[in-house]
Amino acid sequence: MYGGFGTIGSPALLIDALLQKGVRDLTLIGIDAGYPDVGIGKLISHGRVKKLLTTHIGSNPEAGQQMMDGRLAVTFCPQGIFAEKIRAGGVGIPGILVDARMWGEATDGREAVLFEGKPCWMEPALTADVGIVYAKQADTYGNLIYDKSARNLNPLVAMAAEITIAEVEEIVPAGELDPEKIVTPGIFVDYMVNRSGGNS
Amino acid sequence: MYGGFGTIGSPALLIDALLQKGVRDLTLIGIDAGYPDVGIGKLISHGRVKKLLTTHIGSNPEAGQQMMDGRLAVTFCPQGIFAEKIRAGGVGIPGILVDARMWGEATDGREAVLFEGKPCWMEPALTADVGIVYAKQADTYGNLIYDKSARNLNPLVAMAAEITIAEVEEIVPAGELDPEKIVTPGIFVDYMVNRSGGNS
Amino acid sequence: MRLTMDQRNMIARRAAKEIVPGMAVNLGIGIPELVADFIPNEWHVMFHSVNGILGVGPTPIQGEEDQHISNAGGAPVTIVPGASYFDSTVAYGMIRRRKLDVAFIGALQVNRRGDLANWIVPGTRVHGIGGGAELAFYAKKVIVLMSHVTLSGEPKIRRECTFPLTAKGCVDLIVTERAVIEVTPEGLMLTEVMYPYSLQDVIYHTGAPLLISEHLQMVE
Amino acid sequence: MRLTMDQRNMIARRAAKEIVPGMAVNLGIGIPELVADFIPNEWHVMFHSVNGILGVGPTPIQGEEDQHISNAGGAPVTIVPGASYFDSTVAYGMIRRRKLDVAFIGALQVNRRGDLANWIVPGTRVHGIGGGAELAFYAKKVIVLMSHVTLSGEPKIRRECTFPLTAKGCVDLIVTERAVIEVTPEGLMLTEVMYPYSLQDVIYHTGAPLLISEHLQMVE
Repeated sequence: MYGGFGTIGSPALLIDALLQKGVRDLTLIGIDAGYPDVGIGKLISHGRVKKLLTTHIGSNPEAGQQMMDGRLAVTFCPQGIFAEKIRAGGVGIPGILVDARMWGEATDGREAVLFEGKPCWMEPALTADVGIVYAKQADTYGNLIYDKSARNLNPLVAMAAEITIAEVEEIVPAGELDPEKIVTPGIFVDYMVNRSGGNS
Repeated sequence: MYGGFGTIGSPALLIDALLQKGVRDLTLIGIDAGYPDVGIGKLISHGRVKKLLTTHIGSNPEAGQQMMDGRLAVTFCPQGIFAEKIRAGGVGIPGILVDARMWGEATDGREAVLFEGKPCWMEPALTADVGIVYAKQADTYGNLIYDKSARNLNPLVAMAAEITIAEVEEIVPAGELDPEKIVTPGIFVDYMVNRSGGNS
Repeated sequence: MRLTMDQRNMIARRAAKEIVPGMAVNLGIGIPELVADFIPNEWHVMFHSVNGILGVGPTPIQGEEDQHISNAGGAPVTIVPGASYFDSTVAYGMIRRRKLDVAFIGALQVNRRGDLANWIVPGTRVHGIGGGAELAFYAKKVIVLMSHVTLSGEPKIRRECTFPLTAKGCVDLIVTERAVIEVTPEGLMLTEVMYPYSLQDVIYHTGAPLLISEHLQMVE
Repeated sequence: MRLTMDQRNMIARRAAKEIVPGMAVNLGIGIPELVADFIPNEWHVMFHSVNGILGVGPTPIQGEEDQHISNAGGAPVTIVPGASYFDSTVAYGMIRRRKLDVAFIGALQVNRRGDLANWIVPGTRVHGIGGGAELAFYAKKVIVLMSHVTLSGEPKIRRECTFPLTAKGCVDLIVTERAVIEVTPEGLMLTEVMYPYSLQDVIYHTGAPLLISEHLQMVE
């Protein structure tokens, strides 16, 4: 599972590291497929991904091609529901109910349940074995602060993964971040990689 | 629906205003019942409340007494689920799924549905006609910043009410709050009352 | 027919007239992105971006882009006073709570009941549903901005959509380089014809019956 | 029997031994609140409060309280370096994601299988379920801190709970003014007897069968 929206807030170094390590047969969960040569799309272009749960692959024709060829199994979900499903995973609830009337025809034909008078679908929470996120600042406890619209899905992914790895611009001693400004409490972060060198 | 946890982050002036206005037969939704003479408990002590959806009334024996006497209808919900239900209302999803095994015997005996192999309950989102919250700072657009643990339920309530009224310590011109630090975007806030005088 | 930049701007300029000061507005990718350029700053319109901004401002001056302030399409933007950042669940919370006054959205097809198809051309390239379904379903007013016909000249406004729907009955208004068309309970109502197109041309290139407004305007 | 402040502190001091440096710990209301006083600062234990703090610090010096930093019981607290504030959904997200190593919790009754009853005394005062069910169900280790018997002298550790349950099979350890008892698959295992109580006294005031640990300690 990866944070970022397009290339904004995408953990570029961690993606490169996965590529170099030769990891393959990945199942990826993230908002889009990046671009063929930038962001998460690199892993797809290099044939390392077998399944993709996402909302949109328009910016990565290579993903579309692999999907048509049957090499990449893609499951689409409307974007806001997708984000909620990751959040549900992040706070440990099994799923959410969504209004089935919203979903147009982008469905697999399943039946809705009637809930409080509305046709609803039960949507399972999304979690992952590993989550990679990008943040601007971290402290030594793992608390994270993002940067403007590079926040996007990152705080959700940070909570929804069993092991969360954060790629950060800077790591400061605990106590130096304004506790009001922290978006992801450090208890959700397992490892950090400092973009300017040095891990933690 | 009201923010605050005990008396911390409780919109005291707005509660007093409701009391003075003589509003009655209220249905209240909030994490606890405050104290008999402080916070939301005042409305209960004055007999203005007919229904209460909450998690805990231990700090307000008057609420307990009214419940036993049948004057106040109280519905309890575990605290974390209660907060999630308000948030679900705040983001406009119909409900959430919760793990039925967690809930001990604090149930009304309803049946669980089997979802992804787990017994779950479908819990409806909570919304309200009016929400009252307390914040430290607002700007003229209605963006809110809370204060330390006075945040608690306030950002959730701000999103879950049809009309949200914020009691704030200070209102500054739009653009003066750090956009990274804003917790509640102003689009969710309809009215503001400045504690130091002057409404907006 | 591929639109010229002039035509795209003309659509955006016309679309901007649907906005009044103080509204919260979502701009989709494509022609909708251009709408912001036709809204005066002093209107304090709050532009919403699903990646997590409320209060998107104009395109930055070249060389002054901030790599971490971008819209949902990935284009660099700025922010206005009163803007805030948040995660995507809050962005979509605003949408589902019906806080958005207008959503401008691109389309592949619209039918006479205002059904919208904009996420997949079966058998060719797949984009994915993205955020379109939720924006279209929940925004108070949905305005489609698109070319009137496809690259091969086929009408995009049709009796029935042939592509899978994004959302049903959601479209309120259609603005193209040729016309402005309202979706009414009685059907599609042509209210404006854009220069240099003629009424006949619009009717000819529209694949659904059109009611002609008694206030029909021929726009110069 | 109502506990003295000394007894409450003794329970808290014993409970603190279950913590190791770096743990994330939730302290319930009542005796659990006292546990923090027995943990050295340099252990960097992160105390969690369901109202929205991770990193609760010691009670502030009188006169230096911040009215907006309090624990879930409403008592003024401080924060430690690395602390953060968040809303209650995130606080419970940490709980459900099993990020809490230990939860110390008060109880009305515990049975021999580790079922916990702490939210209602039927027919008398009603408190409400609060956050107890979720903490008890999801924390990696649940330690009950309570008086060994009720005000009228009835055992609180029982073969079966007579009050409605908060959570089933969740309790790992019970610490009272008289004893430390582990919940094991074989049943309740008495491991420590507190001075000045005797083994006989503990057995007499416990309403469930006790296994006696071969390493039973008589604690001075």
